[in-house]
Amino acid sequence: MEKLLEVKDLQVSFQTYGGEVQAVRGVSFHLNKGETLAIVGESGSGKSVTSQTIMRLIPTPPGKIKSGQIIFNGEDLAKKTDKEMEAIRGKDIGMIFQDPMTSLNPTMKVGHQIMEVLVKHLKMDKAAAKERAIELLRLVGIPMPEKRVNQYPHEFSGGMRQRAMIAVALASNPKLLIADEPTTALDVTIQAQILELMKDLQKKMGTSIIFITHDLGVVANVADRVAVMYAGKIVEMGTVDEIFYDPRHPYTWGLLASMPSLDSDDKSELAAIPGTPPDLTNPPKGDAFAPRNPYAMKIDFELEPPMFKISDTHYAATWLLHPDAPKVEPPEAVKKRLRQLSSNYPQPVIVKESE
Amino acid sequence: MQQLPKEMFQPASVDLSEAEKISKPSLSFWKDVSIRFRKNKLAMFGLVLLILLVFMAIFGPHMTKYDYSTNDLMNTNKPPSAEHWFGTDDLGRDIFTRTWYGARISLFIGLAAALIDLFIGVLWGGIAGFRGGRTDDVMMRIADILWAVPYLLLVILLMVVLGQGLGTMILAMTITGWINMARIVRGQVLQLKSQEYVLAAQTLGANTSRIMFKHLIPNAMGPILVTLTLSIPSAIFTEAFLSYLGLGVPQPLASWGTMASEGVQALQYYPWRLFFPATFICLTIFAFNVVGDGLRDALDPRLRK
Amino acid sequence: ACGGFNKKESAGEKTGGEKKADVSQELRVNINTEPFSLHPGLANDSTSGTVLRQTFEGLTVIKDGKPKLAAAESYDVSDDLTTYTFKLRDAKWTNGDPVTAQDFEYAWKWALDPKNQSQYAYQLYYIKNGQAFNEGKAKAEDVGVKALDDKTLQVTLENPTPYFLELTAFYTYYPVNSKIAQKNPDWYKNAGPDYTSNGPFKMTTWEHNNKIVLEKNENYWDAKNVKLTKISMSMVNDPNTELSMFNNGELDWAGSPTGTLPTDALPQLKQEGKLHVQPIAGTYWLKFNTEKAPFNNVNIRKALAYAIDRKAIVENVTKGEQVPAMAAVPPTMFPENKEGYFKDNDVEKAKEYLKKGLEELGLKDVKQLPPITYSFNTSEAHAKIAQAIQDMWKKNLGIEVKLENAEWNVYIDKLHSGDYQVGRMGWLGDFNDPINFLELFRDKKGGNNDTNWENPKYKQLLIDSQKEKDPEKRKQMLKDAEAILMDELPVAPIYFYTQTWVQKDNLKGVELSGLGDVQFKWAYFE
Amino acid sequence: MAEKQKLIEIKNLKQYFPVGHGQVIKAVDGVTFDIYKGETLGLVGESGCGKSTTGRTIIGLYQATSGEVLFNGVSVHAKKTSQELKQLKRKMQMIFQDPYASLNPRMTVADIIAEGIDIHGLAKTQEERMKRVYELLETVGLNREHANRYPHEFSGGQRQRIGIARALAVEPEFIIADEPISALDVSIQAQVVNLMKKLQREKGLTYLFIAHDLSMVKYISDRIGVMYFGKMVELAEAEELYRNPIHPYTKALLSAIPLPDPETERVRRRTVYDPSQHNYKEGEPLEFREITPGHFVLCSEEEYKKYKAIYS
Amino acid sequence: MLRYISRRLLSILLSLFLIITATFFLMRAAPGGPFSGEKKLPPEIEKNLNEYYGLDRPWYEQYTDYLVSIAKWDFGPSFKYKGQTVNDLINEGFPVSFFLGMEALLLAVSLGILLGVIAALNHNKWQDYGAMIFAVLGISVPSFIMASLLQYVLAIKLGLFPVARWESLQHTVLPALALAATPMAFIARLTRSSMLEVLSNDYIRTAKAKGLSKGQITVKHAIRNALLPVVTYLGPLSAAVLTGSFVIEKIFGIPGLGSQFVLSISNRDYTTIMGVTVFYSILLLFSVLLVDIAYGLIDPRIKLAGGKKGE
Ligand SMILES: Nc1ncnc2c1ncn2[C@@H]1O[C@H](COP(=O)(O)OP(=O)(O)OP(=O)(O)O)[C@@H](O)[C@H]1O
Ligand SMILES: Nc1ncnc2c1ncn2[C@@H]1O[C@H](COP(=O)(O)OP(=O)(O)OP(=O)(O)O)[C@@H](O)[C@H]1O
Ligand SMILES: [Mg+2]
Ligand SMILES: [Mg+2]
Repeated sequence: MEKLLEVKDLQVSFQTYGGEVQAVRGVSFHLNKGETLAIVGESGSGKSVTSQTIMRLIPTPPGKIKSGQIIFNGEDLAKKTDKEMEAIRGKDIGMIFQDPMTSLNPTMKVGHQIMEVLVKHLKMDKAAAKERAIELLRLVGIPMPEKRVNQYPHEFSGGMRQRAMIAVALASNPKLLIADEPTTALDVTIQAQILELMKDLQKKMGTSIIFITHDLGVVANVADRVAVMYAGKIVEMGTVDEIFYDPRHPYTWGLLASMPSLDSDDKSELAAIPGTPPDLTNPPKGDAFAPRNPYAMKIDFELEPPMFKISDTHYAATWLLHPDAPKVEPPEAVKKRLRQLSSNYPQPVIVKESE
Repeated sequence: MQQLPKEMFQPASVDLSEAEKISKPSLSFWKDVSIRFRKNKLAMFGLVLLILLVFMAIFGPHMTKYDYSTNDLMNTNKPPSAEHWFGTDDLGRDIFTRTWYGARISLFIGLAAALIDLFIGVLWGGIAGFRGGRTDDVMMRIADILWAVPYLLLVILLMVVLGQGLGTMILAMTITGWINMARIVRGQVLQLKSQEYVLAAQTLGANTSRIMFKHLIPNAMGPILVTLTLSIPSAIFTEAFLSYLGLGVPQPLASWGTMASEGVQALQYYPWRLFFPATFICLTIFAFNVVGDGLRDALDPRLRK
Repeated sequence: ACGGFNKKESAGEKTGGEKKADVSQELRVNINTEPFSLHPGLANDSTSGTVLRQTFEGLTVIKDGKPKLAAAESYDVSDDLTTYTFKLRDAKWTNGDPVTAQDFEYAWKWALDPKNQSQYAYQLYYIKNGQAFNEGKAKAEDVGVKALDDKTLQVTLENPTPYFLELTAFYTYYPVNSKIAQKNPDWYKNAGPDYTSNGPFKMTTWEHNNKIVLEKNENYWDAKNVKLTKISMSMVNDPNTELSMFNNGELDWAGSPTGTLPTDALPQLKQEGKLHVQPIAGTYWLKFNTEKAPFNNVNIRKALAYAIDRKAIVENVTKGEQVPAMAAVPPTMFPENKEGYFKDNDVEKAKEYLKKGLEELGLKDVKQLPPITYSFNTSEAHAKIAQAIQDMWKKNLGIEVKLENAEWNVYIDKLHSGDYQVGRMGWLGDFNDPINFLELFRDKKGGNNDTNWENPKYKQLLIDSQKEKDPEKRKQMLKDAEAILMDELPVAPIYFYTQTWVQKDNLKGVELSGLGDVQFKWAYFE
Repeated sequence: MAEKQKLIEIKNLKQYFPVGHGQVIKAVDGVTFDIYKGETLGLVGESGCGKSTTGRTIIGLYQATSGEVLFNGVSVHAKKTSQELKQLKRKMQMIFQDPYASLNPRMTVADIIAEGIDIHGLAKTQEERMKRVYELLETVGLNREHANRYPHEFSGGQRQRIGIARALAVEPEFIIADEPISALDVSIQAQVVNLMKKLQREKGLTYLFIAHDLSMVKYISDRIGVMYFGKMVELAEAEELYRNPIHPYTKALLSAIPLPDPETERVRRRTVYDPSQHNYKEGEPLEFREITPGHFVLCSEEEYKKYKAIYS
Repeated sequence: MLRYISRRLLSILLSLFLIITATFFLMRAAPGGPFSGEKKLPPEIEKNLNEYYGLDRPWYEQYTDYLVSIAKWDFGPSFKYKGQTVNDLINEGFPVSFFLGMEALLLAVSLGILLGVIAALNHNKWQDYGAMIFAVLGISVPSFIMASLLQYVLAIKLGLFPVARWESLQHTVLPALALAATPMAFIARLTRSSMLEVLSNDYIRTAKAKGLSKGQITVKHAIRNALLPVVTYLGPLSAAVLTGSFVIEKIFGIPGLGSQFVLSISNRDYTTIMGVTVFYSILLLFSVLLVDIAYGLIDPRIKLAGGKKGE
C-alpha cells in the first residue's frame, strides 16, 4: 500500500512563562492512501497539536517543532516555508477544527467562508463557487442551504457550525482530511450522515483521513486503524479490530472500560481511570501513565517503555508486554471483548526507537 | 533485547495522591502581568525614559543658575550654548529651565486629564454599551450633544464662572475629553458582551460592575490603552489652547504646550524654541506609547514573545 | 461648486524683478480677513476700509498726510465753520452713471438711518441732526446734507469741526450709486454689475473668505494716473504664512497696513535691510483703574509708569521700531511728543513716587502692597510686553505682579465694567486730530475711558477747544489738556505704534497715511 | 417516585430570534415539561433543534418570547431585586457547550473557577478560596498546577472541565449541562459523569443534561426528552424510551447510535426520519400526549389513537 | 432596521434641539456681544443694532425665532459680515472644508490602516517599531506644528508646493497632510492593536488552514474585524475633519468652515455660531448614526434593533 503521510519522531513543544510544555513527545505513524486513521486518547494528550503540526498551523512562537519529519507525498512538510505551505493547505490537506464557534470568522457569511477555498484552489468564479457552497452545505446535512449560505456563524447552532467547518474542509476534495473531533457537537443522526459522507468521499476520491475523536463508537464505525495517545505519545496503534478485540495497553483498557453500555441497564459507577493527567511541562520519568496505572511495575517509574510489536500492524508501548512482566488480567469490560487474532506474533517484539 | 533486572517487573503500589503536589506558587494576575511587562525591553526602556523625564521635571529647574521668569532683554533668542544649554527665548529667559518647569505642568496635566478621561470614559462607554438599548441611546446622545456644543463657548463660560485655576483647567479639559474614550469602550463592549464567557459570568450572578471590570474592560484593554496614550498629548495641547483663553497656566509660568505653540511662530528664525519642547513632548508620548503597548501585551496572556 | 476651485489664474507665477519695459502691473497683497462689508455705510473694520479706499472715493482723499480734493472739485466754508458747500467734479460710476451730489446725500442718510444697521453711523454725527436722526429723534429731511443740484452738495454741521475735511476722506462719507442702491438693495453683497463704485479700481471678483480682485476702473476721472491694472487681495490670516508667501514670490507686499509681519522675523528683515517702517497715529498704553487701590493714588501710578523701560521693550520685545511713548498723543499729530512729558525708565523718580505713594496709603514698605493684577487679552505680543513689564516692576520697584489674560470679548467686558487693576489697551486714530486721543478721558463714563478718571479742568479744555477757530490756540489748549493727563497718569503710555512691512523693490507710489491707511491709486511697478 | 417534587416547571416556553427582514427563527417553539427535584433529565435531539436555547432561556440568559419558567414555584423571568436574582443565580448553573468561547481569555483558571466563589462570598480568606479552587480542579480531574494558566493553554477537554468546575463552585441546586462531556475523552467523561452522579447523590442536585452521546445520556438520565425543530417530540423514562421509542424521529435517532464494536458497525443499518411521513394535514393540531404512563409523544389525534393501540 | 433608523432620526432631532438650546444659552451667557469691538459703540447705535437684529426682544422670543428659522433651514444674516447670510457662509465654506477634509480622511484612513496592519503583521519587528515611531510623531506633533513644519520644509525650503491659499489641487496637498497626520497616527495605533487581538483568534488559523495567503487572510478576515474601534473613532472624526480645522485653515489661508466657526465665536456672531453649530451637529449626529449602522455591518453579532440583553 502506498504511504501518503509518514510522521517520524515528531516533537512539538510550547514556550510558556510556566516553562516548556512538551505537547508532543516523539510521535511516529504513517497513513496509507484511502485509509482512515483514528486517533483517540486523553484530552490534552497532543492529538490536536499533532494534527495541527502536520498542517504547520501551530503558532510559532510559542510553539516549536523540536524535531521530526512530516513526509507528505514524498515531501517533508516540516521543512517547508509558510508560502509553500499555502499551496498545500486547504487543497491537498483539509482540516476540520475542534471548536466550531471560534473557528469560523464571525463577521463573514458562512457561504463565503466555504467559497474562499473554492475560489482559491479550484479557481472557481463567484457564482459557481456559491452554487458549490450550497451543495456542500446540503451535503453536510444543513437544511435550507440556500438560505443558510447567507447567514453568519452566530446564527448557526453548534452542530451547524461544525457542519459548516466540515464543508469548508471538504470543499476542495483534499487528499488528506484531518478531522479534529468533527462530530462531537452533532447529534447521532447527523453524525451518521457525516460519517457516511466522509466514507463516501473516501471511496470516490481515495481520500485519506485522520480522524480524531473521543467517541469509540465512531472509531469503530470509521477507522481502519487506530492510534491511542497519552501524554504526547502514541501508546498503542493497530487495526480497528486489534484495538477493540485485542487491546494491550492498560490505558486502552481503561478507555474501553469506561464507556457505559447501551444494552445494560447497569447504573453502577463507570470505571473511570483514576488520577489526573501528567503535567507536560515536566513529564514524569518512565511511563507517563504509570501513576494512574493499576498494573504499574517498578520499571514503569524508571524507564520509558519501548514499542512492542504484537503483529505486523499492532504496536503498544507498555512494559506489560515484556517477557519478564507478570501476566495481568484486563478489566472485566475489556475481557468480554477479547478475541484471539490470528495475525499476532507468538511473542511481542521490541521495536527500536529509530525505526 | 536488552537485559532488565527481573525485580523491576514487580507491581508497584500506586499512590495517586503523590501526583498532586503544587509545583508553582500562585501568582496573581498582576504579578504575572508585571513579569511579562519586565520581559519587554522596549516597554522597559519607555518606563525608564518616563522616570527620567519625571526626575528632570523635579530637579531640572535647579540645575542652572537661571530661574524661569527673569528676563534678560539683552540676550533674547540666543541659540543653545554653554551658558544656555537650550538657548533663550524672546525675553531672554533660559529655555532649559523653562522646559523643566514646563515638564512639571505638562506631565501633571497630561496624566491627570488622561486618568480622568479614562475613568469617566470607561465607565460611561462601558455602561452604555453593556446596558444597550435605551440606556445606550440616552448616554451616547448626551455624549454627542456635549461634543457638538461649541467647546470654545463652553470654556469661555467656564472661565467666566469659575475663574482661572488648575481645577477649572482640568475641568475644561475633561468636559469633552472623555467622549472619545467612551465611544471606543462602548464599541468594544458591544462586541464583547455577547461572548459566552460574559454569559457564563451572568449565570454565576455577576453584577454589571463585575462583568465590566473583570470581563469586558480587560478584553478591551488594547483600544483603551491606545486611546489613553492619545489623550495625553491632546491634553498637553489642549492646555496650550486653554491658555489662549486665559485658562492655562498664568504667565510667566511655562508649559510644553504653550512653549511649543509660541515656538512654532519662530520656527523659521529661532528653531530651538520649538525644538526643545516639541522633542520632549514627543519623547514623553513615545514613552507612554511603548509603555502602553507593553502593558497591552502584558495584559494579554495569549500573546507570547 | 463642489470643491470650490477657481482656476482662472495661478497666483504662484512669479512676477520676477527683471526690469522689462512691460512689467506686469498686477499687485498682490494680503488683507488677512474677509472684509465685514464692502458697503461704505456698513463697513466698520480696517480690512473693509482697505478695499473700499481703492474702489470708492470720497469728497477728499488723504495724500501726504493732508486732505486733498478728490470727488469734490472745490468747496466753500461758511464763516462760522459749520456749513460746507462742495462742488463735485464730472466723474462716473463704474457702470457709467454720473456721480451726483444726490449719491452723497443718499449714502450719508442711508448710513444714518436707524433702519440700516450701520455700526459707524456715529462717524456722521458731526453733521447737523445726524445723531438725532440715527436715534429716531429727527426726520431724514432734517439731516444737514443736501444736494443743491446734481453737482453741488451742501453740508451743515452740528459744531465747528476743524478736521471735517479729513473726515470726508473716511469711508463712511463715501457716496453710493443711489440709482442702483434703490433698485437693488443687495447690490453690495457680491461683485457683479450692480456693485458700482467711483474709485480708481473696480471690484471684479469677490470670493468670500478667499480673495478679492480689483481691476483698474477705466471710467475713473483720473484713470490716466492709475497705473496698476489689477490688485489681487488674498485673505490669509497668519503672519508667518504671509511672509513666507512674500518670500516665495506669491505676494508683492507683506505686513502693514493690509497684513501683519511676524514679530520674530523683524530683526532678520531689519538686518537684511528689507524692513520698511513708518510711524502711525496710535498709542499702546496701560490703563489704571483709578478707583481701585492702590491705583487711586497718583504717586503709585506715576511710580509704575516711570519704572518701565520702554526703550528695552520696543527694541527687544516688539522690535518694530516703535517709539517709546511718554505722552498720549502720537508724534504724527504732536511731533514734539517724541520727547514726552517724563523720562523713560526713570527708576530713581519712580522709587521716590512709590515711597510717597506708599506713605499716603499708610503702608510701610512695598511688601505690604498686595500683588497687583495686570490683565491683557490673549496674544503673544501682549503677553510678552506684560511679562517684560512684570519683570521690570518687580526688579525696579519690588512689586509683585500677577498676569491674567483672557479672550478678547471677556477682556473687553472686564475692562468696560471696571473689573480690572491694570490693563493694556491700544488706541488708533480714526482721523488726523489729537482730539481723537484726548477725548477718550473726557468723561468718567465715556465709553472708552475705562479708567474711571475725570478731571474738570481737562474736560473744560477739551470742550473749549472744539469751538476755537484758531488752529494754533486750539492746539495749545489740547496740549495743556494732555499735560494734565500726563501728570495724573490714568494711563501709562508704552509706545507709539509703527507699521512695518516688506515690499517688492520695484513697487513705487504706495500712499500710506499717518493713520495707517493705504491708497494704491498712485502705485506702480517700475 | 410518588413524592416527586417539581423543581422546574416549563410551561409553553417559546424563544424566537429575529433575523432581520421580519423573519424569526423559532428556536424553541412551545415546550412544556417539568424537572423533578434530584432527577436528571436528559435532552437529546438534532443539533440546532433548540436544546441550548431551551437551557439558556431556562436560566434566564434570554428573555423568553412567551411562556413561563418556574424555579421552585418562582418565575425566573419575572422582575426581581438584585439580591433575589443573585440567590436564584446561585441555585441554577450552566455548563456551556463551547469550552473555548465560554472562558475569558484574560483570566487565569483559578480566577475563572473562583468567580462564583467571589461573587457569592463563599470563601472567607484567600487560602480558603485557593483551597476550594484546588479541590474543584481535582474534582474535575485537573491538576493544581493548572490554576495559574490561561484558557488558551488547555486542550478542549481540559477547558470543558474548567467550565464544570466553575459551575460547581457555587454549589448550585440545579445545573444545566449543555453538552458537558462531548469534548472529553471517554475516561474523563466517565470521571465527569461519575462526579455528576456523586454530586447528585450527595447534594441532591438536579440536572438538565443536554448531550448527543445517547449511551451516556441513557446512563445518566432518569428521564429523557427528545427535541426536534424547537419542539419536544417525546419524553419518557430513560429505559422506556430506549425500549419503546414511539416517535419516528426517536427511532431514527436510536438507530444511528454508533457502537464501540467494529463488527456490528460494519453491518449496522439505520432508519432515516422523514418529517413528511406523518402526513399531517394543514393546520392539524399537534399535542403532547401521554401514551403510556409517563411516556409523552407529540402527535396528532389520529396518531395518538394508533400509538395507543400499539403500545398499551 | 428601518424602524431603528427612524427611531434614531427622532433622537437626532431631539439631540439637535438640545444642542441648539444649550448653544443658545451658552452664547448669550458668554461675555461680550456681536458689536463689542476695540472701540465701544455709542449706546444709541448699539440700541439701533440690537433692534435691527432683534436682540432687544425677550430671550424666549428670540429663542423660538431661532428654532423656527432653523427648522426652515434659514439661519439668518451674519452679524459680522454685513450682507452675507449664515447660509451663504456655510454654502461657501463647507465645500472647501469638505474637499480638504475628504482628502485628509482618505489619506488618514488608508495610510493609517496600512501602517497599523503592517505593524501588527510584523509584531515586534523593525516594521512594527518603524510604524510606531511614525505614529508617535503623528500623535505628539499636533496639526498646527505639523502644518508649520510641512509649510516650512516642503513649500519654503524645497519649493515643492505653494505656501498657502486655495487655488488648485496642488494647494491642497500640504493642508491635507497636516490635517491627516494625527488621525492617521491614531488610526494606525488603533488598527495595530486590534489587529493583534484579531490575529490571535482561531478563525485566522482556519483561514490559514484553507491555504489563504497572509495577504488574503489580512484583507478578508483580519482587517474587517479589527476595524471596529477605527470606525468608532472615525464617526466624530469625520464630522470634525469635514467641517474644517481652524489652525490649518488659518495657516494655509483656506476659506473653510472651520475658521468661520472659531471666528464667529470670538466675534460673538450669534447667528453664525448657531448656524455652524447646527450644521456641524447634523453632520456629527449622522456620522455617529452611520458608525452605529456600520457596527452592524462589520460585526453582524451586534444587533441594532434589539435592545435586548444577551442577544
Ligand atoms: N498555545 C499553547 N500554549 C501552551 N500549551 C499548549 C498550547 N496549545 C496546546 N498546548 C498544550 O499542549 C497539550 C496538547 O494539547 P492538544 O490540544 O493537542 O490536546 P488534545 O489531545 O487535542 O485534547 P482534546 O481532546 O481535549 O482536544 C495540552 O497539554 C495543552 O495544554
Ligand atoms: N442568537 C441567535 N440569533 C439567531 N438565531 C439563533 C441564535 N441562537 C440560536 N439561534 C438558532 O436557534 C436554533 C436553535 O439553536 P440551539 O443553539 O439552541 O441549538 P442546539 O439544539 O443547542 O444545537 P447543538 O446541538 O448543535 O448545539 C438554531 O437554528 C440557531 O440557528
Ligand atoms: Mg484537541
Ligand atoms: Mg447547543
